[in-house]
Amino acid sequence: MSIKVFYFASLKDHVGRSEDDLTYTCLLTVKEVWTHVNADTALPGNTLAAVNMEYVEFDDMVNDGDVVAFFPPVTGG
Amino acid sequence: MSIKVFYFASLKDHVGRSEDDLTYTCLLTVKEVWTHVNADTALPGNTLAAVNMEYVEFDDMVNDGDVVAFFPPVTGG
Amino acid sequence: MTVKITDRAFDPYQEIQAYQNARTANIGAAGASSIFIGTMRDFNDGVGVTGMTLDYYPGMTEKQLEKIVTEAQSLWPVIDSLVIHRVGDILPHESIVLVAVWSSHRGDAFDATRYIMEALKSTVPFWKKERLVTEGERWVAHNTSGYKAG
Amino acid sequence: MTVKITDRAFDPYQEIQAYQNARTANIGAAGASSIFIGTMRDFNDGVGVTGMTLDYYPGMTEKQLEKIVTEAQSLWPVIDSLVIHRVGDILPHESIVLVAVWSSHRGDAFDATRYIMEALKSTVPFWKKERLVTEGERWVAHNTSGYKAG
Repeated sequence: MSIKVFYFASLKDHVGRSEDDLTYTCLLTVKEVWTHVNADTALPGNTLAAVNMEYVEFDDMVNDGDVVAFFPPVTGG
Repeated sequence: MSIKVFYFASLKDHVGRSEDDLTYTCLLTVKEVWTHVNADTALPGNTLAAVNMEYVEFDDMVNDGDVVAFFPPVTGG
Repeated sequence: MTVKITDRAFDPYQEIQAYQNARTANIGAAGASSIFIGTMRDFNDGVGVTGMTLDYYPGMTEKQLEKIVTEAQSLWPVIDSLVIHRVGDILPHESIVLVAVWSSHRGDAFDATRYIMEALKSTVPFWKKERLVTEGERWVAHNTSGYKAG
Repeated sequence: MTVKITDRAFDPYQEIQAYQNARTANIGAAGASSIFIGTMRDFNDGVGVTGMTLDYYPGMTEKQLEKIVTEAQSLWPVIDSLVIHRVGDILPHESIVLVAVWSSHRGDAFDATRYIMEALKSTVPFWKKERLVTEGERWVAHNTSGYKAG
């Protein structure tokens, strides 16, 4: 399956990229998506995750074609 | 002593006057001021009272030269 | 802090902008502006209203308004505040009251604005008499609490 | 209900007036308008700030904003609401966010406005990076709660 991954704000600076493409054959959780594309970078503790622009938990499963986003706590307003 | 009395809004309509002048020799409470100038009109239960533009209780005393006001619940805003 | 009573129609947004423009020194510190505008509706308690007269107690009204704004400024770290209240004859869709509070943080601005509105509604001497579509005039009996439903 | 993201400076009062003018049918029912405006300050956490960049997640940001405004409109009897949020490069004293809620009663307008602001601050994907007078740039770490002191 094919997963698009985006990073925003300080997390984008932290991983040094704004996006990744992940192709994989097994079922994956959101957390495992991170691990596969950031083998050398631990997930910062306060990171938030979204799949297809809705908030998810890190043990939620992702599906083929999903867009996964990782970002720090929001600071708008 | 000399007391000026004002009425506002529906209470002005109720008593049929906007003001009274009361001259009296004894000490008076706010409630007694009402009774002296409105012998025939019972004080409506929700009436508010002010002396010199500050809210008072009906058993507070008035002094010579005070301005007493009676009015219904306020409805501004 | 400014408190104004006016017998003329006012545009709340123009008033706020004019007030801010006259106080540019404060603006850099005020991250939060909370504003409440009360507008005359064209119905009340199910009856059409064609106009309204707002009676007040000259002197006491200003004094009580200043008192509650001063209280709000002592309860929360307010940078500045503006309150304008209409009196006299009012038509539907005209502004009755404006409360604007500038603060560094939003919670303080919200709390102070709401405090001023509730205190104004319950303690400041204003009285509304409505002109009805159907049946002459009526004094509004009392204000309801803005913290409760309805 | 309207939600807008803009990368240009906006005048919140002009936006409100234009919005009201385009929706005159509603005005007679809206006795209460509650408005919150967040403005860029020229300092934060004791450090002078010369500017800011507001990053966002195009698509998700709009979706989450619409979601919280829809939630507010389901929780309180709101007649209409307008939310505008700035993105991109921002200078001190410029408006960052506008939330305006029109309702029949003030309590509902206050509650809905505050709900939208708190939900926006805690869940809508925006991120601030400040340009400091002293030491380059820094991402703002997190928003504080607007219901607590400070």
